[in-house]
Amino acid sequence: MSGLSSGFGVWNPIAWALLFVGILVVSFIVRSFGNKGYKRGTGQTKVFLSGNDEPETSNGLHVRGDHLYWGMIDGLSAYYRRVKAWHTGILSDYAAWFVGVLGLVFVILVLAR
Amino acid sequence: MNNNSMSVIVRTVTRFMYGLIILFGFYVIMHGHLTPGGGFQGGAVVASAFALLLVAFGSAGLKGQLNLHWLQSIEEFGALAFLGLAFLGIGTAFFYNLFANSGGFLFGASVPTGSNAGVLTAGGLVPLMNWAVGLKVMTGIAAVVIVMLVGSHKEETE
Amino acid sequence: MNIGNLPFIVAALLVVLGLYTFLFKRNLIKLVIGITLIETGVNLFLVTLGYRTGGISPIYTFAPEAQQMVLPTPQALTLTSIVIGLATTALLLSFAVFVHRHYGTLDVRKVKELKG
Amino acid sequence: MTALTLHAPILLVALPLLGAFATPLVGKLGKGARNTLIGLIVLAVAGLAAMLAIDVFGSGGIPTVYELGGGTFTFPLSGGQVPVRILFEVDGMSAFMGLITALIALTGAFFSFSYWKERSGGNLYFSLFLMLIAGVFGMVLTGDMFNFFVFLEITSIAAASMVGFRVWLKQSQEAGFKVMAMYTLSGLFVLLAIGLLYGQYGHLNIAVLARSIQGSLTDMVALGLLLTGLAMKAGAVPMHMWAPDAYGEAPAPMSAVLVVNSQASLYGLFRILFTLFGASISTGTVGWILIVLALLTIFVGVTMALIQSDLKRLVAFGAVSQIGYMLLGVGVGMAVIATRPEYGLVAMQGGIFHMINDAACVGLLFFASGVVIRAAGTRDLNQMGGLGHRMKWTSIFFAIGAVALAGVPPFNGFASKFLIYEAAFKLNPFLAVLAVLSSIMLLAVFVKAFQAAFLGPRSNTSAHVSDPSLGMMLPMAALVLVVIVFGLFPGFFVDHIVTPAAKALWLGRDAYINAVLGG
Amino acid sequence: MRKAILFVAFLFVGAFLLLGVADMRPFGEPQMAVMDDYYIQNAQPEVAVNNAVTAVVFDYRGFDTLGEATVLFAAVVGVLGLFRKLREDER
Repeated sequence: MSGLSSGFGVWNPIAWALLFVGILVVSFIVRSFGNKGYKRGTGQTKVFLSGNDEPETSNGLHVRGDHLYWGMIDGLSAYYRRVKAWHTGILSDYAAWFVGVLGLVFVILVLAR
Repeated sequence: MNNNSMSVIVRTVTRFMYGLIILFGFYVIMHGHLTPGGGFQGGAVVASAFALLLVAFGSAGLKGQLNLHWLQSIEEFGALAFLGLAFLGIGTAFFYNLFANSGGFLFGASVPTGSNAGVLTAGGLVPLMNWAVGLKVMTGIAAVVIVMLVGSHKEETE
Repeated sequence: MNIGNLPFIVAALLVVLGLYTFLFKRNLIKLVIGITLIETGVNLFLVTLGYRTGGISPIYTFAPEAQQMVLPTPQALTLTSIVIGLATTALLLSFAVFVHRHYGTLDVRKVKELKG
Repeated sequence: MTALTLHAPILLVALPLLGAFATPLVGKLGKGARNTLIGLIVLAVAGLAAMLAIDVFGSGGIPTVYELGGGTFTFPLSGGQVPVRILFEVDGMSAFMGLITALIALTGAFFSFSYWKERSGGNLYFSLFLMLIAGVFGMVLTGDMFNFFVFLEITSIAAASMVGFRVWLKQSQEAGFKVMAMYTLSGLFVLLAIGLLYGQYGHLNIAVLARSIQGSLTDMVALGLLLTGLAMKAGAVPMHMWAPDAYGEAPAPMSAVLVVNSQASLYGLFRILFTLFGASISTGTVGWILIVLALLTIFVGVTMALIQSDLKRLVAFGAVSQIGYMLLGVGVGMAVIATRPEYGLVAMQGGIFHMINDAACVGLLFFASGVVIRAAGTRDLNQMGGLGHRMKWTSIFFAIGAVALAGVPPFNGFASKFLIYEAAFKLNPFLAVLAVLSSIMLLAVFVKAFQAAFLGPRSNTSAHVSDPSLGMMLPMAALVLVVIVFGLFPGFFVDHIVTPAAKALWLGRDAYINAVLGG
Repeated sequence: MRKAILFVAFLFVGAFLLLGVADMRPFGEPQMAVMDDYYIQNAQPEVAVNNAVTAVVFDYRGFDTLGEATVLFAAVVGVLGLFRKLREDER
């Protein structure tokens, strides 16, 4: 009913969910073995920011969209430079890609005939 | 006073011609099942008369003569009428020509096979659909032309 | 390959010309003209498909007796295609008006706010 | 078979058209009357699509044929005759696409009631919406090539009008022009191809053409035109550039419908490749063309989504990349169709199952991003933040849609991608590796969007936002329900709706032809 | 450089289009016209009109015409929508 078999692999979301819940239960059990000596409102539960005090205002604390993955984008910069040059936003280029693919498809189809 | 109307010759000829053009358009729609033409062609002819008016007298000269809301309503009515005529035959199949060769008074006559002079009261739903489409096309194209002219003209003066 | 197919070739040539206009011209209005050229070529092609040598138009009103008639379907298809072309052209020109209103230019190379 | 089931295919097109024509007139009576009409019509359409699907899936692979204006013929036609009227031919794949369209039509219409309440031009908006729906239904149900083109053009014009509907935004006008121009270009080339086929074989019915196609040079030119034109309308890289413009600039509910429109073009492509040209092409070559397009689409779509800072455009590039997974699944199925190994059908199942999953997830994401953009007053991810504090439900919906689309178990996206991965791995391990890698990158993309928009401290911009009204929440909740149900019971849906659709394409060519022309 | 590549691709497309249409059946001699002959022969007895094209447009392929009317309607609605009166907050 809920299972999915591709002939070489099996995927059963219900079993997966049961397993997930089981792991959650186990992790809660493990967590309950932890130190119970923590007290709320003392230094023990304070946010640790490299040893500095927590800033009062929230300005600049938010990691904004472009701050994420800059390393990866930088690492792929050669690829991105090229692929950005594709996306010029000029209508003639859109049509040019269409014509290019059309020509290629014609050649392949006629050769394979 | 509008300065985008054309010269007096054009205006006079237009006054004389546009009635004839509209008449011809209605003729083309009416005889769509007998002679070349039909709803689309006739509707386009009538719309060209409106376009001629627009060119000759300018957008301001047309105020009060062609109401955009009316044009739009007539167009929707034409479209609904066409769809309704198509729905008429749904007892058999959608677009079934219910009236053809039925002998009824609404275009129910039969035509002799081969070359003939034409029977105006034949064709079943076809002449009715011609009229619906003709209404729709003439008002639709007229509305597009008027809106585009008035809309783009407004931009130039602003 | 058949030299008698010249009408087909002429229609296809019109399509190619329209494609050239669409690819290599800069003005948005000229791009629209290119599209209408392609469309005209396609319509012409459709009409030529229906021709039968020596055929008359498929209308029986006062038709000469015992003549063969050209095919009616391509004419119906062309009618549909023409109306569709009218609709697309009207919409494209309206968009061109608004592009000009917002960008102040009709140069296709300067209308590229949406890139990347 | 009851009369309603018999007429269901045509009613699916005619009712939305009726609504589209009547909406501007009824709208003059007031918004309540208009919304009632549209609500009734989309509900009726959804019911009819479900009825049709039950009927077709229960028929054991024999397509339903409906003759427009006929009543004189019984199908299949006996020897030598050809149908002279337009036929609707509904097989498993068509009925499946009908279900997808009905799902998005229903949720999109009800979402739009609230979304477009405060804006101008509501009557025209809903008229175009219903025409777009009617066009998509026509494309997926018709059995006639020219009729397919007509509906393709209806969707083109309605879609482009919708893209440019927010007249006051300059980008939306630019996108409208570009989309209309590209749609027209693809439509005209499709028409040219149909003309070529008509000139050769004197007919327009798909079944008749499929039986008579020879595979001459002219046929190959026609196939090339159809393949490229429809692939462009589906948004396959490198002809995808209009797609992010269109999805990004259209009003949010319409973006979801545009994705379904792209899928309908994809359906047309599959119909042409499998049914029309199935016997006269080298299937390996065409299959690999599809696979290469698919890989490019997947990879370029995902990597471009990663660098977007406009929320709507980011989701749009994600939607482009998902088209690639469908192409990949079906392309693998096509490439191996000659030998018909076991995994070919699995690939087809994956690709086709992904269509409905993609429609639900992308629809959900577009709805949620529309809500977010309206609440934040900006589309720039760099200026958002902290919206999750006050928009709890929206953020949960967005998160569910995002992880489901990225293929995280146990949601539905994983179920279909699982089938694609497994089958693609059997053909060539590289395909599966690239597909998995891109899925992971897609998750990264949505992590970025979620983090930037919903997380972070409360700020001035996020202090006054709130979850949208119930009218927008319920359609999103409905899509979430679809996502979760499809995710938890994929076996049921694959067995009952996906496999008949996949078999109709993969094995059903003869049944499709015989349903019209007899054995 | 890019323009040269584009021009070559364009030439390829044009050449294949011309080849494709030149390879068709001869002009003026439709090979399989079963459907069209049916229309020509049955326009008068079945639909009761003299004009076979109108019979095709409004009867045999009437649904295409409905689609075509819808296309025109969509264009009119689209153009009217573009030039519509906006609300104050939308300018």
